[in-house]
Amino acid sequence: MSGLEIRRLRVSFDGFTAVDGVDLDVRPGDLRFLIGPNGAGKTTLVDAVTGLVRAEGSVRFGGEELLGRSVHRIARSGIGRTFQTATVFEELTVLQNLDIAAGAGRSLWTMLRRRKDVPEPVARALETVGLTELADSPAGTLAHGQKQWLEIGMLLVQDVRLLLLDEPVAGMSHDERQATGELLQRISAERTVVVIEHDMDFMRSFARSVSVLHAGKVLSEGTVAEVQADPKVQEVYLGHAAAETTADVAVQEA
Amino acid sequence: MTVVLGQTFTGISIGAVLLLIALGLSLTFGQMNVINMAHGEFIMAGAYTTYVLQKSIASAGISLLVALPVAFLVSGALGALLEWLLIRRLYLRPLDTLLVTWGVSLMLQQLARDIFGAPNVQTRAPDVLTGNITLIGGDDPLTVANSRLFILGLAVAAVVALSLTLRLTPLGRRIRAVVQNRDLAEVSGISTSTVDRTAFFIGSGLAGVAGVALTLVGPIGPTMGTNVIIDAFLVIVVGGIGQLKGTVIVAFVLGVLQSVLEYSTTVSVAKVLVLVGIVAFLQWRPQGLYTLRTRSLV
Amino acid sequence: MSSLPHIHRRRFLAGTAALAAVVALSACGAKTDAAGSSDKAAKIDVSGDTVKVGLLNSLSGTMAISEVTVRNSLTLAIDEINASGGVLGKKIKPISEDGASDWPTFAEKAQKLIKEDQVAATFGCWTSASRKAVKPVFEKNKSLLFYPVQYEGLEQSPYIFYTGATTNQQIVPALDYLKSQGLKKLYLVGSDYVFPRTANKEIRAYAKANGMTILGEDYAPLGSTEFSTIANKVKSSKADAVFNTLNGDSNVAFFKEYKSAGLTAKSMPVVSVSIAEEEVKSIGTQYLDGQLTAWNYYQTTQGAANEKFVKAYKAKYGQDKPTSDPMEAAYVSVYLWKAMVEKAKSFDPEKVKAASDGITFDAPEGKVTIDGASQHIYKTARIGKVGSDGLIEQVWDSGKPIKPDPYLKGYSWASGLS
Amino acid sequence: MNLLKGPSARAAAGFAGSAVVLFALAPLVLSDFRLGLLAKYLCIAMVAVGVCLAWGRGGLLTLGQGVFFGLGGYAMAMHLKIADAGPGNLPDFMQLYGTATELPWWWQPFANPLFALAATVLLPMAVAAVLGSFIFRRRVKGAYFAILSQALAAAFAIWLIGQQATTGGTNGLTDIQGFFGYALDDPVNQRMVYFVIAAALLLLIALARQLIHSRYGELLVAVRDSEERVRFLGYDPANVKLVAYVVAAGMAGLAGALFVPAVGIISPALIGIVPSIEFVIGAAVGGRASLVGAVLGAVAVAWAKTALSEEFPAAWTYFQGLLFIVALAFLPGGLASLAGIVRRRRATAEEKKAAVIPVGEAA
Repeated sequence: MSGLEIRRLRVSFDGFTAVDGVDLDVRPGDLRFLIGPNGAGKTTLVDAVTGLVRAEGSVRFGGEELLGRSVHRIARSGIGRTFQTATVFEELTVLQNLDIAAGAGRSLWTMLRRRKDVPEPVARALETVGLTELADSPAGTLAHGQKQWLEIGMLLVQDVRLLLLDEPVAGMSHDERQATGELLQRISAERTVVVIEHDMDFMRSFARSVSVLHAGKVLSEGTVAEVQADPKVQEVYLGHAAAETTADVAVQEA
Repeated sequence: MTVVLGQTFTGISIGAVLLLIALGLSLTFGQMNVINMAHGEFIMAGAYTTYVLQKSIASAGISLLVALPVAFLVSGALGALLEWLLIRRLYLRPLDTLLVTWGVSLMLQQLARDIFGAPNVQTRAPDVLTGNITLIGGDDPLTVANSRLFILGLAVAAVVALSLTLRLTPLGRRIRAVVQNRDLAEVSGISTSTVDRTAFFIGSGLAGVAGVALTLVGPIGPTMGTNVIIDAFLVIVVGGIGQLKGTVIVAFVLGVLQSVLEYSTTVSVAKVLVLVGIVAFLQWRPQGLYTLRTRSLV
Repeated sequence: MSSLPHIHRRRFLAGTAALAAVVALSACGAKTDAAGSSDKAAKIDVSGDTVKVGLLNSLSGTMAISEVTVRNSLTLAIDEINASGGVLGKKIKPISEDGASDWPTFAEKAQKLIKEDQVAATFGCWTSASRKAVKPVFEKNKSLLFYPVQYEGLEQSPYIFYTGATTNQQIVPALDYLKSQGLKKLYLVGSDYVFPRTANKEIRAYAKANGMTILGEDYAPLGSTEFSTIANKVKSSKADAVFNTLNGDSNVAFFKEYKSAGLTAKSMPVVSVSIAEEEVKSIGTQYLDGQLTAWNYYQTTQGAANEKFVKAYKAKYGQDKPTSDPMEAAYVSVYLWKAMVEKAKSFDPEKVKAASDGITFDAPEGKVTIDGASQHIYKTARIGKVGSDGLIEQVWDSGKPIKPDPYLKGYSWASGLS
Repeated sequence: MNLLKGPSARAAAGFAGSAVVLFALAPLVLSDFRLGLLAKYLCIAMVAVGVCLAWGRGGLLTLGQGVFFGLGGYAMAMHLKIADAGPGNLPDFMQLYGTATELPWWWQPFANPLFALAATVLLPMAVAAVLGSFIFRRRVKGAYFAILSQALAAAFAIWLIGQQATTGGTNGLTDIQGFFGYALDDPVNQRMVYFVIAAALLLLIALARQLIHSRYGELLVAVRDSEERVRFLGYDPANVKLVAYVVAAGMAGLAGALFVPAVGIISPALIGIVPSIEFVIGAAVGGRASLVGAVLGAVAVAWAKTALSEEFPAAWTYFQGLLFIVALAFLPGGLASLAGIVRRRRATAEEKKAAVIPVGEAA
């Protein structure tokens, strides 16, 4: 298992600095939560790690430098992510979605033939995320929570060693959250997981460690209890509640 | 030396025409991301408006001046109508919009043919606009056509008017708000459909103005729009979406490039070279000269 | 479809392939080297009291501008002939087809007229490209085409009658005229297609032999409407005159630019070979006043036959509609066909061809005669000047009809051309 | 496995049915002239198969298929013109308009029939591969790609027209007499050409069907719907799109090559912006994502063009315009989606979803 090591990470868009010199270490097998108000730079951080936005500094995973590589190469080195709004291939079936996720390394010959049966890892992932029944339904017809599970399933068959999940339980019912949290705990037994989340209850129940981001910087880091006790965190969360929307818009416009 | 200067001026004047025909697109395509292939036919409508007005207004000068606002309204109305009938259903499907509006353009061309006849029609230019002024006298004088100066002036005026409208008026602010964040604009109480239609009205109206200007330099017929539409789109593509300054710079650069290449090679070769050059340029800057960066995924 | 029983796909695919192979093998027809492989003339439908002819013009697309006027005068001629009793006692029934300004479509429609409609003859085509596209169709089916437009010469199909001018009836006389006026330094401007390129080659050869100089030669793509650079080049060349073989829309843009550059018919006249009365109307006399054209016919051409033609045309299509050279040539072509058929007493293309030599017609442009050997017609060349009323006044003519010489065999300077 | 049985049985039946129609029924009921027209329509349908793959499946609205059609057509026509002229002679148009006394160097390889045949498919594919690898790698996509491909079609047509001495200019290459030794004016040989075209079309459909139902086909749809997402799964979407683009180009090239003996002409009029758009419209009307829809749509639109323009030339333009509007604005899945919509309505009268292009229903 490998860990994530971020040093002096900076991302700016047209003069607006979204991530401003972040240092972050996630140990192998950790289940790390990234929290912080809207516009704190959480998603941008994940974007930078996965190659979606250009960044300065250094991001190493398992000792390999990721910055400067293209998105699909980073993905191939074992890093997967999900998105705030669940992004699955709506017109393909659940099975097809998973099969594609499992197949980045396939040979041209395999690609040009039909799928004869359900590959082992795909069957396992279907079981794990509880979508076996729905394997042949178009992903577009799934409920919101099911789509998010499908995304996690896709990361599983992709066999990533680092999962970066952006608000995986948004819009889920309490039971679904519980199930998702337990799933994440199981996954993190053999992989490294980073979760961006707003839901504090969810974080308290499942986080092994927490980093708080604010205005592009790491404000606080530690266990749930440590972070909650940090006066800087309390100030940010209470003092900035009103400013959240505007900050979000600023990022959108940048 | 005269040749170099002369070709530069020629290039600028070609650029002015390009700018004028592309300006409306910079709003409808550049800001709203709608690929309206019928834009060329809105230019045509502007030109035919001039022709119709000249039947009732004897003075070529006055009719031309009257034609400018009337053509703006005529083409603008056509644009708003098109937006209401078809385009508003297609905002999420830009490629389909391209083909649908191509169909509209075919129908408008045939309509023009049925109303005005297949042959080109003529308009009279005011005498002052058929002359030229001499910049450098002598054996090989450098002259600039008055019609081209008029078009240049018109293009500059239209750019200034459009950018002031976008920057300073409440309408302009609303347009920019919708372009940048449609959902947010909607929840902030802006009627996005009204804004869309108004923007389309203005963009198409500008095509009508360009049509009036084109009567001074080119033919007025059913196919006049198709002759210019691809060039106009290329200006926007190279200039970059959502940026007026990209459109302006690229129109003039392409104009000068075209004129210099035409002079040193042939018109056909120049056209091919410019097109190939554009493809090469987009390798270097796939989003065009200027871009609005957004955080959206796609 | 879905109710069919399950079929093994591979076997059926193999079956299809086998079927295709068998069909292909059994279907081997004539080889190219087998001479006279297809001596099958197309059938002509002469049953009943009508005879069908094809009218093949572009009614849509970019060429519709010009070709619709040709279609009008073809229809006029047919109506006149039908009103006076038809041909060999049969009324002419025109079958209309649209070439849509697209050469492969012309070929397709020509086939349809010959094979499906079984027409006795076809009238039409405008551009050289469309003629080149249909030429093999008419030759293979041994059916007749009447082509009414001036063209670049260098062609003599046994199944085409050319009623427009070939180069020695239009371009060569125009050059003679320029030479006689002392205009010896020329600039050549043309659209980028066969006619201008071939014409300019001939002009260069003529100039070389006649002590004239060509200062420049420029082509614009068909439909091009940006002429400022070409106008600049022409202007700084200080030529005596411009020889203009531009086509269609380009002329409008060219003359607007020409005038804006300060060039006039006085300072540097332009001789155009594709601007007739209809084009003058769409460009505007404001830009064309005093410029020269070279044709075989103008609306103002003197003579009773023309008065009748102009009157009949305007009565049918409107007083504001001018008549022009290609329209006249089209009108004449129908009458010539009628005369040939009547002389042959048959609609059979081979007999009609055999009867063609020496047939004359009192045309609006004056008397025309068919040269049976070349299947072109004798035509009088005329240079005209655009007047402020939009009509073209003749300023010079060749005096008598010129014998057609599509390959310019009678001109020593042209020996290296083809 | 069971899932595949239903559709593939239907597909096999469809193939058998169309083979019967194309090889037995059509030659029986159609006159030579109409059969010749059908051959032409089938060539257009071959382009539509590629369009279905690239646009319907891959989301690449290629408005430049005329370029590839033209490359294939010119490659074939160049060989046939050389063969017609006979050894040592120049093709007729070069004698008329050219100054050269021998074949230009880039014509010479086409004297070899095998080279020419290979070039009809490989040349367009090579050009597409070069263009595509630049364009897709730089992530030029969507409308940009469409406009760019249009500009390329325009540039290619202008270039061809400008090279009159060696390409025949606007006229193109006309008056083609023979097809590998067989005289084309013989109706029997014309029929043979028709059979070759029909067989080629069925072959291309089978090929495209295999691609669409392969894992690659699923991936292509994924790229169409969310290119970025695919990238995060470790694929390079540029390569995925490139394959579809290159295959579509090869299909258009083959179509162009077979168009030449069927119609006897290839010219810039078949290459520019307008014909390139017309190649797409048939697929759009029939259903861009459905092979059957695209092919039938292409044939139907081409047929309608002939039929309507024979009767009412002006009406054709209106009708064509209307066809674009109705098919794309109101029926984005084309006519093929009607069947799907009906089937789905019957199956489940639940949620009213926006009409999506059905994926599982190709061929």
